Amino acid sequence: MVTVVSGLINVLIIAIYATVAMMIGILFMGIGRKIVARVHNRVGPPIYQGFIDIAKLILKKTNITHGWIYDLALLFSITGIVLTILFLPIGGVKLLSTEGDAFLVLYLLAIPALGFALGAGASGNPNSAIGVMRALVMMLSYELPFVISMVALMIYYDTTSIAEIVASQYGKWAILIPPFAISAAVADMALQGMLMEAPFDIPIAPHEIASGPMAEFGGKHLGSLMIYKAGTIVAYTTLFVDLFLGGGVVMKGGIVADVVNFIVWFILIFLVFTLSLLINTSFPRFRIEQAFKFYWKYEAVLAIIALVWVYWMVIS
Amino acid sequence: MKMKEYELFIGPQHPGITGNMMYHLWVDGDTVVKAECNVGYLHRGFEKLMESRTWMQNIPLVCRICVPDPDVNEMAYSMAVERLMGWREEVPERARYIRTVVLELSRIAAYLMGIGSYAGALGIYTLPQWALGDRDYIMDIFEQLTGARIYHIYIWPGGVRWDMPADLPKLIEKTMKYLEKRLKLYDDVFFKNRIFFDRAVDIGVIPKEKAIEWGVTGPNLRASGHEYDVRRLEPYAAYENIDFDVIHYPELGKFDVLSSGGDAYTRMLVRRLEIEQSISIIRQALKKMPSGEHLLKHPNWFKWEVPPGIAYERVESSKGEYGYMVVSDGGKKPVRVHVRGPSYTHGINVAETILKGANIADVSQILFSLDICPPDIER
Amino acid sequence: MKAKEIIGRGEEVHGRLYVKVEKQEVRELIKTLKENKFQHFVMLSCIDWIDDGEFELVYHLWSYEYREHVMISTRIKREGEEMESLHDLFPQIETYEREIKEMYGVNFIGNERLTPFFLEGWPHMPPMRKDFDSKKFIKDVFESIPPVEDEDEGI
Amino acid sequence: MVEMVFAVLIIAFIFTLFIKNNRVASIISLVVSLFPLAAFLDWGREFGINLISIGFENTMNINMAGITLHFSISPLAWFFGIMLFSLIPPILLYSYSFFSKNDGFYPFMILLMVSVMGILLSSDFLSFFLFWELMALGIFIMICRNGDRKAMVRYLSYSVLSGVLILAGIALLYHMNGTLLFAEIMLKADFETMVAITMLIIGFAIKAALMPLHTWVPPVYSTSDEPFVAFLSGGLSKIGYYGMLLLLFAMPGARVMEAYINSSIATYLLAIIGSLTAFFATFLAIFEDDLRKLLAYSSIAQLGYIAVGIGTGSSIAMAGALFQAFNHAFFKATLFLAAGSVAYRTGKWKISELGGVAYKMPLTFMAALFAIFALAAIPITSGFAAKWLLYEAAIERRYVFIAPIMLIAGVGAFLYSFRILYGVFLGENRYPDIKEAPKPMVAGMFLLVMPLIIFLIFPGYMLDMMDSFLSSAGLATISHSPYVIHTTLGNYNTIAVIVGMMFAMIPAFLIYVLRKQHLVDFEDNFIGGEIPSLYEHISMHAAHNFYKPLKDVVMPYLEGGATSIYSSLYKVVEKIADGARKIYDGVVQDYAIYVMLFLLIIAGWLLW
Amino acid sequence: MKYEEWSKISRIASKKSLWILHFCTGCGAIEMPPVMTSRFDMERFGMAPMATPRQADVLLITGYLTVKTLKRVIQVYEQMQDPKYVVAFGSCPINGGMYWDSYNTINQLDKYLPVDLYLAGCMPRPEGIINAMMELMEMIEKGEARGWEKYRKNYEKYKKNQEMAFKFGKVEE
Repeated sequence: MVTVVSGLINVLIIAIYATVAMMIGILFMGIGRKIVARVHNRVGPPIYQGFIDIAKLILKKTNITHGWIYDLALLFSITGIVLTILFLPIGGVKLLSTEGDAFLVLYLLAIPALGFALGAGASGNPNSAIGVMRALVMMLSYELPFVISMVALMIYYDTTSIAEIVASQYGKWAILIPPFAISAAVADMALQGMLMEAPFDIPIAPHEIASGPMAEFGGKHLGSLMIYKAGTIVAYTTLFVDLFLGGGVVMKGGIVADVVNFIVWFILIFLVFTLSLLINTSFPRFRIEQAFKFYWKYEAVLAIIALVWVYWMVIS
Repeated sequence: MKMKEYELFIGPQHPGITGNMMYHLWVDGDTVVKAECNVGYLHRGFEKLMESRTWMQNIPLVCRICVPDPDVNEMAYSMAVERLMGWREEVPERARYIRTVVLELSRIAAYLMGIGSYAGALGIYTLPQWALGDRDYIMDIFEQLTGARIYHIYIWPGGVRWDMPADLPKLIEKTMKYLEKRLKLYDDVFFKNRIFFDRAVDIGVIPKEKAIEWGVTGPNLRASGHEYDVRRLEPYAAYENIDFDVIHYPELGKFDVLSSGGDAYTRMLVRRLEIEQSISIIRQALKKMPSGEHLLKHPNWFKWEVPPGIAYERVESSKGEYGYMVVSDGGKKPVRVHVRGPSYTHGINVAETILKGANIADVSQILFSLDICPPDIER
Repeated sequence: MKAKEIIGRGEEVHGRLYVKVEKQEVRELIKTLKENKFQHFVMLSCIDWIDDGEFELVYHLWSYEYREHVMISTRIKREGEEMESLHDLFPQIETYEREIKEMYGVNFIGNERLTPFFLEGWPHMPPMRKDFDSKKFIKDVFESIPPVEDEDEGI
Repeated sequence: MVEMVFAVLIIAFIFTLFIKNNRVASIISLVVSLFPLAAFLDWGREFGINLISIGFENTMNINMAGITLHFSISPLAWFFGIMLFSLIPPILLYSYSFFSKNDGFYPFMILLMVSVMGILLSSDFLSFFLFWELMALGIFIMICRNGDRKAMVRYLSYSVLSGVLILAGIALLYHMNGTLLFAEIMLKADFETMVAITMLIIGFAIKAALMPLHTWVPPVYSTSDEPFVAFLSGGLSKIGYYGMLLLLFAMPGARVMEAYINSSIATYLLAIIGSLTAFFATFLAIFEDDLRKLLAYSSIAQLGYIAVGIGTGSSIAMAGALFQAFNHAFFKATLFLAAGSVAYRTGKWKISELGGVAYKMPLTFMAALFAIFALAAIPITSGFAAKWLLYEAAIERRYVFIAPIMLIAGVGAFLYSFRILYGVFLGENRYPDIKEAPKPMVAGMFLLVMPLIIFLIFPGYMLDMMDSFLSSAGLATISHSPYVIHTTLGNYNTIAVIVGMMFAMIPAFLIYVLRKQHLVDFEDNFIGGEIPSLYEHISMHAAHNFYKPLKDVVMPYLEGGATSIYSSLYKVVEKIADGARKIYDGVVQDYAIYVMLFLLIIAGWLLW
Repeated sequence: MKYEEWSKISRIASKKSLWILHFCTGCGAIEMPPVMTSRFDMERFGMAPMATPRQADVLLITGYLTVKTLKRVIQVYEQMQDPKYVVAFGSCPINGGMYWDSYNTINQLDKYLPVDLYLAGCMPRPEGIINAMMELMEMIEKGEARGWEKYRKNYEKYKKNQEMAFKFGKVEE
């Protein structure tokens, strides 16, 4: 009986955390638009605009579909991103992250992307197809430096579990160790690609391919894609914070520590997100092959330097 | 069934198009194999309408032919009518200077819009926001001068509609100062941005040898390396008394000459540098502006008959050479008004040629760098 | 005027050289001018002289070197007469010919792209002809279409 | 009882040779193929897996002309046997509709079964080699059926090379040990043994299509019949890895190999070659337009992962490699069969010529979709568990070079998977008149998908099947329950993922169910605001040259690939031969001088 | 479709987040960039330009419509998902404006599409556009902007009118 109750409480906590994380993601979309608007010399929308937009899209009267494969995008996008968030420690709270590790998270992030790609493919719109092609090539591009940075961390901390990486960073964040400062810089640029912010907003370039994979999405499908987008903001920034900034853990034990850690985590992901927005506002868009070259030439070399450095540190 | 290529439609409803027109692209992978321009979405039959309106009634009509840069239409039409009336030498000196100021202000506004939309096509949305916000200050000047933001109906055969208010030069000078300050910011954000070089250099090249034969004019021609400007070659308004540089490749001022000319990069830099020239022209014109009449005395508008003849007048617009051929048989209405819009050649033949082999990521930036204005193609 | 020296005819009309020629001579003339630095083809206009029963085709050329504008004018009959296409001399002539074909119904032999240009599915007389009465056309076509009334609520 | 299975198979082989009717032959071979499967399932009792109980014996000795061939079951052979023989019945079921007449497919499938059974059960090198060559012959005949010269020549030359190397390796081992029995061979860490092992590994690597020995695979896969290619790629290619595992881990005398594995750079080299194979073959697959060649390169890439596992050599890696082998057998066979059914209905192989097949062949699409999920290692599919184990192993051994390469190859798999999905199945509906594949074909594909679904939820069962091999090879077994795998570095809990997925799906499902939607036509697509009906036909399928931007960047580096190495090698050999030919210039005096020179050299050598 | 089905919350959400289709049908489009950008900034009301009709709520007819464009506008309008609104700019869609005697522009838009809001002027100023948008928002909240319902209800009539315009009056022959 006790185990059942405690299990239910755990499930509840996890559910609350996931919901709050998604809410934060949607809020961040509004805040992001506000920040961008300030850079543009504008007032910008209210910060709760994301909620209104999603509500409107989901409450649309008609929703067109292109068949069941197209609907998979809707199911996969929300499922995949919520699942990813469940497997990431948030502010030191482990949720499900002991049940899977960084590789699982990397691959979980592919679920919504693949669903999205399937939906775009099923719509039969050539713009969508090009957009998906670009998104996949972008994925191939930014994964290399990111994965190398992640392998460096795994080798250094001798674990693949994100929860343990976070735990080992207590008191000393990875970014403070010199090689990981390089890795973090590399991973931050990879983050730029993951969040599809300029100069890597190639897959959704509206001027080139009319918002690419999203060209056929509207109504509830687009609404779920926006939820997915909100989730990616939280998931990727949290991944970055967990890997390099100690997951925002500054205190241990007790409910107070949880609250403090949560606040620190929130501030950290906000800072990471703001940084990516500021880069976004000051760069034009790359062409896809330029982005590929950028990641595989410059970023990958930096990441390898950091990796070799770490390897040498571990060996000696 | 063609298996290798697929078709893409850039327009009529597409963010990557400069208005309401369409490019039908056949694409293999991501390379354009063939491009076809399809226009007519904005065809209102201006030339037919003008034949059924009197000489003066046409003035409000012509400015609607090119929306971003409307004053050149009024100017060219007025010049052609003046030519037929024999007023060419009689237009008051003050009117000439006011016309110069108006045309240059309108040029700056059009360039700001062109640069802004081009930057938008490259994916940096900060510059369009700034540039279009700043363009609005020029709209304010127009509003004070003419009473309208877009369609001014200000330049008339024989002069300008109203005299320039006495305190306007001060406002113009203030705006120009502000713009100069802002241009530096634009440079930092966009024109000196590494990714702009990477994206735009050697994209959509109009070769120097071909440029004239293809009918390329204006900033696009100058970007290809020809130092030709209608303001210099066949001066109108007060341009003969004003000192300005004809910006052309490879003299790109403070910017690096990275390409071999004629590409999107050079075209945008030429436009960017011409804004500074326009500012200088406006300052000179305001300084040299004499006092006096601003308009010749008109005959009764309803009975106005223009002597028979054929006249062609050209002006330099922000997009290229704007020409009006006006034919009169001595009646109250023109027999024929034919408008030569610069986009007619840029948008159809030139674009179809240089889009071939382009990457689809670059289609939009090539179109924006040509600064195509669909309404002046189809009128 | 330099252009007059090159082709040896024409008269000055409002500061421009205006040359009246037969339609067979146009090609030769434009070719000569093109070879002599009149390299900018400005435009091709068509004027409907309905009283004479003729169309006037005006080829405008400009030289950046001499700063001169030449108009080569030729007249063809309104009905049944065709013109040779000159799109091989300047590529943009193709488009002007397309427009004139659509707006006046003048056929240009040798131009393979005389497809509908501005108008789509136009079933009537070419609209730029003087005998096309656009006011009557508006009345017949657009004004005869009834407005859509909503019986129930009258929104 | 092994004899009985062999006898049944051989009788069936002879019988089916004379049957012209495709359906009869198919049913006969289908029934026959259940015998070895049943035998292998039964032998599971030996290794603690009770599936069925019939009571087959598992050893056999044959005396032939004074030579004894020894057969017995080993844990490794059992694992591979289960894998291969459960692959065959669905393929034969599929063939029921695929072929129109029996022109040699069935008898030689049965022959291949005989040879595979022989290879797996043999416990001495002589019988191993005999059946190995029988298999090579069987494959060759299968390739000859379609008569593509390039494929035949490529396969034959590689096969001969492989046979010669294996024979030489066996001869060396025999020379050192004086016996051919696996149980009696002692592998020592000396130079001769290393040479022998290297020869054998290269010989096996040819079958396993490791780069740069893979060039026979694309032509063979792209010209043979799909059911056969499904078996070749899914099943027979693993036999090469069976050989490697046998040699390096399963041989009773192979204890010495532990030292070899842990110290030598050679196995690290194998892992690197494996990862590079995965990497480059993935890139080649991304740009391939022929569906079968794409799948061929994909096979090469996926097989590369197994080599990484074997080269890494830890127990996690070994488990990953075997898991990957098992998964690959089923998803790749499914994909080849799906490709076969698409071609059966449309007659097209080029991805750029296909499109929209899923709308008319939804069942084929579903089977292919699931196989592709497993191929792309989407979590909770068993494909993910396998790759996860391999990644863990690479990190555990601190293979900093291999881990990122494998991960990037894994991402690359998404790219070509999407090409298959979009280019073949989705996009523009180009074939509105086709029908779903015949029922036996669909049933075959779905039967192949079944094991993937079982191991999706319970990857632990797969590890159970490996346990006896791992402990017999002297490796630690991996701690696991049916649905959790624990390694020293991290955990993978399928139930957590599945339950999490259920929870995560609730909001999505609510949105999906609560808001009504209506289906629109394919024609009703946003194409820049244009109206499709105004145009004759708008081609909207962007499948040709799909990854062109990537190709433009990467292809210059890939072009110096294996094929060009071989062609330059060929040119060098040709030049040498050409030079050598000049020696024979037809002048008698010259020949006399050559003879003199030769004698002088001999004399000099003797006198030295 | 009944008015009651359109609940309060969806009306408020719809009002606060009007996504505008990026379609410049005429010269009024020149005043859209200033409205979008820093001086007038329509984003503070939750309005944003969208690339494709599937995503958009508001179709702006920014000026005169030629017959060729009308076809595309209708295609795009039908691709938009309910609830959707049409706002017509300037004098031209009301009665033809300057181009009342042009052979290629339709003079009265609401014969072909249900227009929720007209915005007079040639051309309307950015302040006017924002004012019109606020008006539209109020109409949405009150449930008055129901052109999409009208279009569904009178689909046959609209189709017939459109067909007549497309054929330039030659529909009977």
